[in-house]
Amino acid sequence: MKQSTLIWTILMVAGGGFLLFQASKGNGRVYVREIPVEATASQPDSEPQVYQWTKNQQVPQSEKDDPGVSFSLSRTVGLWVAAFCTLAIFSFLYGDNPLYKFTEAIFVGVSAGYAMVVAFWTEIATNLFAKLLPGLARITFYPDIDSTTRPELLYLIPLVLSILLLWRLSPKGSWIARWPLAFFIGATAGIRLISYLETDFIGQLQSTVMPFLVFASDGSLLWDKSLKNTVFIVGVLSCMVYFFFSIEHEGIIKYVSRLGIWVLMVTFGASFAYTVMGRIALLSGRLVFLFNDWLGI
Amino acid sequence: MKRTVPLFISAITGFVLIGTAFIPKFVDWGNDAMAWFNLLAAFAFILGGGNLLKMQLQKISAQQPGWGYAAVTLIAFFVTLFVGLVKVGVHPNVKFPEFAWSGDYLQEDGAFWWLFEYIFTPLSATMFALLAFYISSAAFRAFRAKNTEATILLIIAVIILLGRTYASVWLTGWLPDEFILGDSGIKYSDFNLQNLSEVIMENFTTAGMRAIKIGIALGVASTSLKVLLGVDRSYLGSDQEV
Amino acid sequence: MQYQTFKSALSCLLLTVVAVSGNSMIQAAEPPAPPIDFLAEDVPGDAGTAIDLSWTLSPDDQPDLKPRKVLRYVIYRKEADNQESKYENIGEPTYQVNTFRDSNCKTGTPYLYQIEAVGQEGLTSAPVVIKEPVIASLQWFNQQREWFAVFVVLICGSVIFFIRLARSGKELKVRKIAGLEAINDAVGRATEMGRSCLFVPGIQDINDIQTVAGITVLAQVAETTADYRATLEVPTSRSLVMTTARDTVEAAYLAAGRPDEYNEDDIYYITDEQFGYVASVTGKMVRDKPAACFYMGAFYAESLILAETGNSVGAIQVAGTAMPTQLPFFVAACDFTLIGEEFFAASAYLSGEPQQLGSLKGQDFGKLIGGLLLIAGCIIMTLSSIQTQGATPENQKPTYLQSASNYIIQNILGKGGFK
Amino acid sequence: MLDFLQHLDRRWIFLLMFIAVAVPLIMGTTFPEVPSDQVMAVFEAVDNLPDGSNVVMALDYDPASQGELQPMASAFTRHCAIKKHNIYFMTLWPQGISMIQNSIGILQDEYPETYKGKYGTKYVNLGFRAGNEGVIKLVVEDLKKSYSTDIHGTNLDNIPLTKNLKNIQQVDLLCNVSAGYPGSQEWVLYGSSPFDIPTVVGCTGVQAPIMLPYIPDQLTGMLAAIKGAAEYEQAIINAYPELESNPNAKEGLVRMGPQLVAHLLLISLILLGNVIYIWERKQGLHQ
Repeated sequence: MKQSTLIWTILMVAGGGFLLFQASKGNGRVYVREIPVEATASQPDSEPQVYQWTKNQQVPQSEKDDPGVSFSLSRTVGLWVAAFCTLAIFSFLYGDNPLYKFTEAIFVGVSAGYAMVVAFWTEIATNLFAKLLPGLARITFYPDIDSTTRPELLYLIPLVLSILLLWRLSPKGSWIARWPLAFFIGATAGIRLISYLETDFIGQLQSTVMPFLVFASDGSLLWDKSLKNTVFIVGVLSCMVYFFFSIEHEGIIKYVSRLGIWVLMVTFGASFAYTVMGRIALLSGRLVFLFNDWLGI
Repeated sequence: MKRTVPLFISAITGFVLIGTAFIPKFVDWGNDAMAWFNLLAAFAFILGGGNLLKMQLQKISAQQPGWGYAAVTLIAFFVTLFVGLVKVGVHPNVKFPEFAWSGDYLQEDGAFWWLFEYIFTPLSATMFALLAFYISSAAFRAFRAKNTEATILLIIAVIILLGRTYASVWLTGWLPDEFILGDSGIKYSDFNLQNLSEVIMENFTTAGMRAIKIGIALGVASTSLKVLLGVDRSYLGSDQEV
Repeated sequence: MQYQTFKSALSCLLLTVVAVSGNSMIQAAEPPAPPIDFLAEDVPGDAGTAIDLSWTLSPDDQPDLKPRKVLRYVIYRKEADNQESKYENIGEPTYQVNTFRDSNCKTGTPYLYQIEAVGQEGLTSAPVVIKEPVIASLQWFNQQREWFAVFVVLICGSVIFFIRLARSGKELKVRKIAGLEAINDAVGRATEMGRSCLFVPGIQDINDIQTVAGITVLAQVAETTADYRATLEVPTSRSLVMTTARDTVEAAYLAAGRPDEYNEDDIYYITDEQFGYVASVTGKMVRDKPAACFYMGAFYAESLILAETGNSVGAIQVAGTAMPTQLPFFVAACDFTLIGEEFFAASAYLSGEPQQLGSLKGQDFGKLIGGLLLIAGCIIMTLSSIQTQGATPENQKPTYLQSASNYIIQNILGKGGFK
Repeated sequence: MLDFLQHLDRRWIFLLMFIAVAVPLIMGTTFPEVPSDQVMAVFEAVDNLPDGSNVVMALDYDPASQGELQPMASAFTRHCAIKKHNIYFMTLWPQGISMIQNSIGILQDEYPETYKGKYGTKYVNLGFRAGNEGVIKLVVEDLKKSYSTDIHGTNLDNIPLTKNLKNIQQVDLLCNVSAGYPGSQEWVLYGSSPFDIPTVVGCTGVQAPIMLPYIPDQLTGMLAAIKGAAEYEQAIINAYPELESNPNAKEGLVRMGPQLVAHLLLISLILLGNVIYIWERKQGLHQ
C-alpha cells in the first residue's frame, strides 16, 4: 500500500512539474482577435442609434504577436478547466475517487441545467410562447417574427395538457396527471405501430425478395451473386425462425434456429468490431486535445 | 374510474392516429402530437428538476456521507440555469440591436457558452471516450470460445478488426488478383481480410439486422396493441391511492 | 514515387486537354432548344396539395457537353380559371432533371404550367405549356397504402384474435426464453446478499415505444422485488419516465401486498443529458455495488459503459433492447440479453397472464405471413429469372412470372395499391 | 504467471489501451494507405472540377464527434483550397459553427494567397439554421428563403458569392460531413437525389452501412470513418506531394496509427483471454 502511494506521489509530482514547465513555455494559453461589431437599430420607429461591441475570435498561437490579438483570460481558464475535467473522468478508470465524485457532481448539475435551458429556449419560448403570443415574443426575444403573425390557438392544447401534468404536485387529485400521459402513450403506440410496420416489416421484406439464382445477360449463371443471394435469404429466414415463440426448438426447427443464432452471432461480432474504430477515434480525439491544445507537445 | 378514463383516452388517441395514417388529409396529426409531446416534456422538467433539488437537499440537511458533492451539484445546477435563462454576456442579435434579449442563448463568449464549451463538452466527450477502454476489457473477458456461438462471435470480430486496418495488407495483401476457377467470378484476392470483412458486413450482418428489425416491428405492433387494448396497463399505476 | 510523378503528370495533361477543349467550345451563346413532352398529373393518394410535372430533356441538355447549353429549367404556374392570374415562377430544377413536384397547390383549382430551358447568359428557350389544366384532387383514402392496410388489419387482427382466444380459457403454449428466468434468480441473489437491484429504463422519453416496453417489464420486476423484499432503484434520465415509473412501481408493490415498502425516493431523475446520466449511474454502481442490474429500454453508446461497470462490481446483468447497434455490446458484456423481439415479449412472459401470451401468438402469425411471402416472392423471382434466362429484354412482353414478381415487390410490398 | 493473468485487474488492460493509443499519436507514426475505389470517387469528384468551381461545404457535426470527423472536414477544405474553389460553409448543427471556424482557419493559415481577406469573394460562412431537413428542402429550392444573411448578419445580396446564387442546385459540388441526424442521409434524400446535385459525404462508421446503398446513383462517393479520412488524405498527398511536409494534412493518417495498434491489442487480448480459458478448462475449473 505504501509503495503504491509513493509511486503515485512521484507520478503526481512529476506530472505537475511537467505541466509547470509547459505552462512556463507559454503553452496552454489562448489568444483571441477582437473584432468590432457595429449594428444599427432596425425598427423604423426606434431612434437611429448605433450599437457597438466587440466579438472575439480564437486564433492559433502562431499569430499571438499580430496586431489586435490579445491574451484571453476566460478562455485560458476554460482550457485548463476542460483539461482538468478530462483527466478527472479518466481517473474513474483507476477507481472511484474524490476527483471523479467532484466532477460527476458538477456534470450532473451542469447537464441538468443545460437540458432545462435548451428545453426552455427551443420548446417553451419558440414553440409555445412565440406561437401563442407572437406580439409579445416579437418585442422581447424574437424580433424577426412578422408583425402580422396571428396567435395559433391550437397550441393551447399542449399548454392545458402540461398544466394537467403539473397537477401532480397538488396534494389532491394527482391522478388527473395520468390523463396527458395516457394521451401521449396512446399516441406513441399508434404512431409507432404504423411506422415500424411500414419501414421495418414491409420495407425490410421488400428489400429481401430477390432471386436465388442470378443470370448474366448472356444466360450464364453468376455463381457469386447467386451464392450471395441464397446465403442472404437463408440467413434472414433462419433468424426469423429463431424468434418464433410458439414452437419449441426441437427436431428440424432446432437446426434451423441454431443456424439463425449463428447468423445473429456473426452480426453481433461484426458490428462490435466495426464500432471499435469509431470509439478509438474518440479516444484519440481526447488525447489530441490534451497533448496538442493543452500541453502543446 | 382513475384507470378507466386514461385507458379510454389512450385507446382513442392511438386508434385515431392509426386511422389517420391512411387518410392523406390528416396524415400530419401524428407529427403534431409528437411536437406537443416535446412541449409536455419541457414542462415536465419542473417535476424532474424539483425531484433533483429535493434529493440533493435531503442529502445536505441529513449530512449524509458525500453531502458536499450534493452541494456542488446544486450550485452547478443553479449557476447553469441562471446564466442560461438570463442570457448572461449575450450580445443582442446584430440585425435587431435595440432588442437586448434577441441574442442566441448559446452565443460565443456568453457565460452559458463558456459552460458548454469548457465543462459540458469535454465531460461528455471524455465519458464517450471511456468506451475505448471498456471495449478492451469486454474483449478480454467476453470473447471466449465457450461454445459454438461464442466462437463464431470472436472469429468474426477478429477478422473485422484486422480487415479494417493496415494489418490486412500485411497479412493477406499477397493474395493474387486472379480467378480461382476459370472465370467463376471469384478471385483469390476476394479472400483478403479487407474484402472478407466487407463480404461479412454486406451479407451476414445485413441479413441478421434485417431479421432483427422484422422481429422488432412485430414486437412493437403487439406491444402497442396491448397498451391500446388495456391488456397491459401497468404504466397507469393502480386504482387505489396509497 | 515514380507512379506518383506519372500520375500527377497525367492529371496535368488531362487538365490541359479539358481546358483546351473547353476553350474551343466557346462560341456565341444561343438560346437552347425547349424541352419536349411536358406533362402534369395529380399526385395520387395525397391530400390534394401536389401535382407532379415531368418532361423529356431539351435536346441541347447533353451530360457531356461543355460548357453546358442548358443550365436549368424554369417552371411557371398560373390558375387556369382566374383571368387575373399570371404565370409565376415556382421552381428551377437544374440540368439533367426531368421531374418536379409542385407541392403548393390549392385543392380543386385547375392549374396551367409552363416550362423554359435556360442556357448561357440567361438566354431562355421558347416556353412549353401543358395542353390541359390539371387539378390537384383530395383523396380520402391513400390508395398507395391499400396493401399496407391489409397487413395492418391482418397482424392487429391476429393479435386481437389470440388475446380473445386466451381470455376464453384456451391454453397457449410458448417456448422458454433463457434471460427471463434469470431475472427471478438475480433478484433472489440480491436479497440473499443484502444488496440492491438496479433498473435502467433506457435514456429515451416515454414517447419511444421501447421505453413503454421497458416500463412494462419494470412492473413485473418490481413485483418480484416486492415479493423478495429486495431494494429496487430506478434512476431515470427523463422526468416523464420518472413519473410513469413511480406509478408503475407503486402499483406493483400494492399488487404484491407490500404497499408500505414502496419508497418514492428510490425512483429518481438525474439529468436528460446522456453522458451526465451515465456518469452518475456508473458512479452509483461502483459505490452501492448492486447485485443485479437490469437494462430495459432504448440505449445508445452508453450501453457498454453501463454493462462493463456493472460487471466490474460483480452484478448479474440482464439487458433487453431493440437498438440493433447496441445489441452486440449487451450480448458481449451481460449475462443474458433479450434480443429485439424477445424484449417486447418479456413483459408478457413475466406476467404469466394467458391473454398477454396471446399477443405473442399474434406476433408469430405476423412472422409466418412475412416468411411465406418472402419464400414465395423469392421462388417466383427465381423461376422467372430461369425462364427469361439469356433472352434479350427489348421488345418482349413481360411473362406471367415476371408480372407476378413485380406485383409482389411493387404492389404488395410497395406503394402500388391493389390495381 | 497464468494465475496472475486469471485474476488480471482490468486496470492493466486500460493502461495498455492508453499506451496503444497515446504512443503512436505522440510519435506520429503513419502507415501508407491505399485509397479504395470509393475514396477515389470522392477525390475525383473534387479534383475533376475546374479550378474555382463553387462548392457547398455542409459541416453537420459537433465537438463530440470531432475525433472521427475533423480530419475529413480538414481534408475536404484543403483539397478545395488547392483547387482554389469558392466555398460556401453551412451547418444544420448549432455546434457546427465552431467546426466551420476550424475549416476557415485552414483556409486562412495555409492558403493565405487565395483566401486571406477574400471573405465574400472566395468563401462565405452561412452559419447555422435550425429546422433540420426543412432547411435542406429550402436551400435546394430557394437559398435566400432560409438564409437571408450570412453569419455576420450581412445580407446575402451584398455578398459577391451569394448575390447571384438562387439555390444550391446551381453549385458544382456538395460536400457534407456528418455525425448523425440531420446529416448525410437527409442531404441525399432531400438534396442530392431529387435535384441531382453531385454530392460527396464523409460520415462516421456507424452511419456508413446506412449510406452505402445510395452509392453511386444518388451519392458520388463516401468517406467512412477515420479510415476513409486517412485514405482520402493519402489520395490528396499522392496527387499533391507538397502536402507531404504538412503535418496537419496527415491528421487522419496519424490517427490510423493508434487504430492499428489498438486493434492488434484487442486481438491479442481476445487471444490471451482464450488461452486463459483453455488453461482453466484443462484444470477442470469449468465443468
